[in-house]
Amino acid sequence: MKLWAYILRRILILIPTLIGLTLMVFVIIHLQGNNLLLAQYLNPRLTGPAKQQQLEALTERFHLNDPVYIQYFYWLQQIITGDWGYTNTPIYSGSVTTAISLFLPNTIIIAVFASIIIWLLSIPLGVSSAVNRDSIRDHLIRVSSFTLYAMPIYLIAIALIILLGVYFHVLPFSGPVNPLLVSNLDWYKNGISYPTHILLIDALIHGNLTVAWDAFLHVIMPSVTLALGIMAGIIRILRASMLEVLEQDYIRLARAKGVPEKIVINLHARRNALLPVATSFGYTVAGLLGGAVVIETVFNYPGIGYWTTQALLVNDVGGIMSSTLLFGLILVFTTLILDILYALIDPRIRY
Amino acid sequence: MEKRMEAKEIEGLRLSLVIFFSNKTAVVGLMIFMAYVIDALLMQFAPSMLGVNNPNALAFDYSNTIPQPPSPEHILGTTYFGVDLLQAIMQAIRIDLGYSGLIVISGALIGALFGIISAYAGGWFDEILMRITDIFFGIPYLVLALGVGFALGRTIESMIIALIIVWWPLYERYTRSLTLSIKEQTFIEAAKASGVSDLKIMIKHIFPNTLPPVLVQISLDLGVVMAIFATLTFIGFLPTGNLPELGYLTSLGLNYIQIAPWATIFPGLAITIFALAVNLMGDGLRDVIDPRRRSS
Amino acid sequence: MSEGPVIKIDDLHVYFFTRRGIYQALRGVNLTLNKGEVLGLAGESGSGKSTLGLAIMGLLPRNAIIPKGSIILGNGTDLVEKIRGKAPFKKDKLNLRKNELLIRNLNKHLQKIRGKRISMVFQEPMTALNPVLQIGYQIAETVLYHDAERLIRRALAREKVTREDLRNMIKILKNEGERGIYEYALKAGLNGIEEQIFAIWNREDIHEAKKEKMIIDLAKDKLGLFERIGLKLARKGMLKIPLISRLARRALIKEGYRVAKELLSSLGIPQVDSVVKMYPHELSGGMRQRVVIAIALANNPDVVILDEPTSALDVTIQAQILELIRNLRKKTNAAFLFISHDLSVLAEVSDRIAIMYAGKVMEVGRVEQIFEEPLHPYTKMLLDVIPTMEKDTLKPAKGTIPDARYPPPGCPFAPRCPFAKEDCLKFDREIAVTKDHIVSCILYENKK
Amino acid sequence: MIAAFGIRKYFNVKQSMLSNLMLKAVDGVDLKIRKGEIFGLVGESGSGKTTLGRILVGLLEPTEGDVLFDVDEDVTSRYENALLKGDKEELEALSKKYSIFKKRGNNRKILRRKMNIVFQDPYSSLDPRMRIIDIVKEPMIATDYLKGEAAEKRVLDLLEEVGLGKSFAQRYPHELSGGQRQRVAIARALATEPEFVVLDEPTSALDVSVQAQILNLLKKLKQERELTMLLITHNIAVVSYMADRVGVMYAGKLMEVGDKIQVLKNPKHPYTVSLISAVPQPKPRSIRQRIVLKGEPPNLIFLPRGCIFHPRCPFAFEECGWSTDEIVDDLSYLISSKYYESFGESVSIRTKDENTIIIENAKAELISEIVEKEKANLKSLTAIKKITQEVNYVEIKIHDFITPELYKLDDGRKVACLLFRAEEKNA
Repeated sequence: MKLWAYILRRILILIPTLIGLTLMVFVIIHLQGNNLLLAQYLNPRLTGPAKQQQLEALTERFHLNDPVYIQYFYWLQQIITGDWGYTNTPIYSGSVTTAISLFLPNTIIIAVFASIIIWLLSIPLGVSSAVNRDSIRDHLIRVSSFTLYAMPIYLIAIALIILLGVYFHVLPFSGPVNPLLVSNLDWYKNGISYPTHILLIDALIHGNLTVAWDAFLHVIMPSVTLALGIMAGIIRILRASMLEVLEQDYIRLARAKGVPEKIVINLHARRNALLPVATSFGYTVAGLLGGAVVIETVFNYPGIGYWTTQALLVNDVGGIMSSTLLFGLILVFTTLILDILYALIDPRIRY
Repeated sequence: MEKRMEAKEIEGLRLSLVIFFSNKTAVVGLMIFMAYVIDALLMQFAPSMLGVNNPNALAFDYSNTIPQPPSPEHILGTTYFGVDLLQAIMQAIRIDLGYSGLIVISGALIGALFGIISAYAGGWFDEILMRITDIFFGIPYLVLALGVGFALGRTIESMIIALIIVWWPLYERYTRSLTLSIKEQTFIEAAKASGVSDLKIMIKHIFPNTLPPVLVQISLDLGVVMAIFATLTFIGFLPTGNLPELGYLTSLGLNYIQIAPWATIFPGLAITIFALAVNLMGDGLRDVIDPRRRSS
Repeated sequence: MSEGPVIKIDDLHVYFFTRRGIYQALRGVNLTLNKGEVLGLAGESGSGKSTLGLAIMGLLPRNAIIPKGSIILGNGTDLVEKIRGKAPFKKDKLNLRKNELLIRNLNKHLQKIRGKRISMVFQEPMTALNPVLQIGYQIAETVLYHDAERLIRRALAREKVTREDLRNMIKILKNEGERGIYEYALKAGLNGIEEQIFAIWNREDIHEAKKEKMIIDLAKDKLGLFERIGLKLARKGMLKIPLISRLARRALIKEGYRVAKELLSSLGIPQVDSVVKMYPHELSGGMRQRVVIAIALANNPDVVILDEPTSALDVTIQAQILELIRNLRKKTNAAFLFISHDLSVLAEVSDRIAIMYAGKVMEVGRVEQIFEEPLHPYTKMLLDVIPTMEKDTLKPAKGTIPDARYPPPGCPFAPRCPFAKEDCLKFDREIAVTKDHIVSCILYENKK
Repeated sequence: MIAAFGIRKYFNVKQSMLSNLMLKAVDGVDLKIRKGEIFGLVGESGSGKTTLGRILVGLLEPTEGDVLFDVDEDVTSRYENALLKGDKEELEALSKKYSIFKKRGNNRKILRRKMNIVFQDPYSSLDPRMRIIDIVKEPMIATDYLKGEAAEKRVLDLLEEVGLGKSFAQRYPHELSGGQRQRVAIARALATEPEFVVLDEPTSALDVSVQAQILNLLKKLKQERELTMLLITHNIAVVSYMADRVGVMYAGKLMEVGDKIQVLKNPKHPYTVSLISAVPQPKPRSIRQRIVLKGEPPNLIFLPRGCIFHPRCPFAFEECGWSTDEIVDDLSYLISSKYYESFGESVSIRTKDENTIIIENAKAELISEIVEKEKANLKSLTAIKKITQEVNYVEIKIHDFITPELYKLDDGRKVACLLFRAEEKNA
């Protein structure tokens, strides 16, 4: 199959998935009648008659008196045009889209740092664990990856906080930055930095290296925690697939050719062993996003996840529903991109 | 030749046991797992034997609410509101293990049912199920559980339902792929040629052959689901009150992490050790069903 | 034909340790492979024939031990010296981890020999090639890791050669034959060009005029900038330094692709220019097997082990591969060890045949001897069970091959043998009935 | 006994969402197997023999065509006549009565009793989680043939009969060797006293000595029970030992059908000839005509037109189905390689339409001369009908082609090759 045909097919498959995704969120909203939908679009700042007026307007706009499937299309239209309703949480109150633009960058920066750590560490660890099967090193890697895989991610966070934060005081573990450093800056207000909303980058833009360094230190613990939680799974898959690949005929042939063992491992075996890891990219991204919810809560890091849990605590529909939808969309599109990249790497996928 | 048959090699069940017990870490895992199960059973049927009156509620001691370090009186110390940690953890194991067992097994049953049917029947049914599970895989499960649970109302029942809804697609995919590979084997065709009906083939041939790997998966997932369960209560999904639950216990201790780290460490360890144990056990079980391991 | 042995196997034992017991795969194998011959190795599954091939290559799994015996190459190297009798035991159990290190050590030791002096073709062409690497690369690296010099030489010679040189060489080729080219190339400092000329000249599918044009075009085929830098680095021995070595290796691999094209077209593969850039899944089984054979021949080895090279192929494709092997035998001076369960296949290609059963060699002889005057009852049975139109019934021996964990004493075939005597349980010798016909059966003890 | 008419089986190959291609596994096969005979179906992998076997026991439904079971000459000839006349009612009526695909409910169970199949791989054809006794019992229970103790007693008898002994009943498949498993599979296939058994490569996973044991067992069973068998195999030696009649398949079509001795000793179809000559013989240094076929079997999605074997056929001639593309390939090889000297670089060649090729900057005389010279080597050139010189190009017209059918020869065999078209007319 031609590559473009594969990509086209992959995009076409996306359509039912997207419909299903939105449908599911819509069904969730409707499980309790129209209340949740109304609550999501009701501006929390309104009171009295203005609120009543908006309620009526919303009933009109979403055709709430019509059959449910019609309501879905009006709701979908609303979502597509970018109007996601309102949120009212202790950390932010206002339109969902603004909330996302403020919180998403922070989640992205943690996820990116975590991904870098994952890719730098998990491949060599997984490979060397498989190659030195049953050695002390293998046992160590296996048991620690088992443990990390088994632990709920918030416990990894707490363990790191106790170890690095409480006992050794080497790293900060709460919030995005030391509040004292940013209290007087004109580009940082109410916990939000400008223009990109990513403190680390904004600080660099404004040339404030002290703040940038501090922001960087604050990112380390959350991203390391996230990385540790997800790495464990990757190491396990990689080790298993590496062990399987090492038994394959083509590895035997590579050895029979007299190719040095280092090349056999690092080229012949590793490239094949990484394929199942690449297929599980989707899970990795899902893990990153799901983990971010917990991590940001534990570290009080103002990302989408933190916002979600804050929304949960005050029963804010807008926050919960929008983040469910948002995470879904992010995941669906990243898997799409990763699948296409994967097709570029593996010659067999295109048949 | 007959003689060789008499001097019979280790076969079947005995071989399985030999393989499992030759994996030391798996045996340790099994022992820990059994300890948790026994604790949960005792707590369910004879809580008084463990010195607990009401296994469903934490026994607060308002006389000294600040967490105390481990002492002969409180072997693992106490946590906020003066709860004895050892007792609380023993209570919590019943709740966590019971509910995660319920979630995993129901998820597995639903998933296996759909998985077998969709892979065996193929066609549009399969296609639709594939798309449906795609959607479930399209949202991080923690977030989905949050969303579903929230919409159903923040109670423990809705949390369980939410987790089952999140969990069955995993089993659907897994049994589907297992069934597809079993379907390739010619004994299925042989059964068809012998006149066995499709329903019977699914029940008599496919289901028993998917069972062992699914059981292994269940044992591995017990730990994962317990972790998610604890995570959800930890981030405050449930208005917990005095529910003895490991995630809740950790969050109770978290406020005192600087002065009383044990209040966080012990409940955390209780989860970690369990999850590690089922993983080790599952790994050993996987060796047992792995034909390559069997023959080596 | 026989100019002395290239491989001499002496009393070779190979055991595998498993949970279910110790499998005695080879129990005292004696065999010689002579220069330039095709030795057919026949046997049913469980006879140890594949283990023998793998033992020669040193490609043993981690639970294998070699308690005694030797495999000696023509120049006197003992291939199994590094692991013979060295298996690490803990009480009665083999320490797998330590044994694996031992085998890894053996691998390292044999790395320079494998693919260079001995090479192997496996049964399953569908799985023997790495699915994510290009065909050309998989051939090229075989040359690269054994004879990087050759690649450098080739590229530099082409860089230096002029049209005038090539015209002269064609003239020499026509008048004096291949000999003259070597001398010319040596004199002009162009060695490395001659094999490229021969590769074109010996092709059968194109006309002489086209060949001449292609040869002269070699002078046009100059190196790119990066290749030139890469080669320079490679020549200075910079293949060990990271990053720099990449550049050098890339240049060498590129030259290796040319070698691959030459090899493949000599094995009858059309459109090699596109084939070298393909991935294995784009080729059919027969094509892949040719690629694997090309890999095996890339460094002009002394010994090629063919482990059931045609068993996974269809009859018409099998015929093509057998034809290819027959031709190769004439063209190269390598010795072939052809392992197969199919006696008829061996009859087509072998000079001599060895029959194995339960880890031992039952009979060795020239191919006519084995087929026309088989001696061992097992060989006779094997010939009797080949189904044909003329036969009314087939006469297989009763029972099955003995359990490799509890092999019977003496002759392993005795429990199934219609001529078995009591002494068979004690008999364990090889008898040379004639100089080149050896059988291990008590029936011939007094007949030699 | 069993008769298949015009069987076609196409599989969908998902290429992309936009185009759906068909893999033609079986492409128009007629086959009759007589009562009590062993019919050997030979072919290489991908020839469709296994698919055909599965259709004959009703495991697969054909895309087109029908299989009638338990019929005699009379019925088949009625069906054939109806086919010729296009008598839909008659076809419908016969099909309703005899077709294996139209049986429902109890009739289906009875049909299932009467036919069964033995598979190639004895390792995957027995459910690893069932005991031997349950495996062999299964067809009896499923078709209500026997139940309870009677069934169990029959299992024990069957195990004795296939040479295993009663002690095997309680074992699991993994405790058995390959040969023993295949015996179990045979016992299962015979459990309901079937009349027709398909043997799909029954011995190709086994060693030669075990193969001999199984073949002997099958021969014995056939004689004792008057079984009708379809033996599917790629191993011509096995067919030559076992079969009474032989059919040779290539790329989904039957190439030659006839008595075993005729087909194997004196093959007519060029494919059969080369196939048999490719089989290695256990006679070293025997001098025989060896035809090594070039190339590989065709892609089953894009089959060659005309006779599907023509691209590899050593005897192909003008009407075999050559396409302009094939001729262009060969001509451009001649022009750019073999006769490079005479042409130089400026000649270009292309297909104009289905019957026309155009060569620019060349002389017609030279081309005709070369074509004459090379015809013997490059069979595609035989299809060139006319070479004409136009102003600045050469136009080549090619012959029309004929698709061969199975032509009946004097000795009763059928051959799908144009070389034997005339013989049929005489016959």
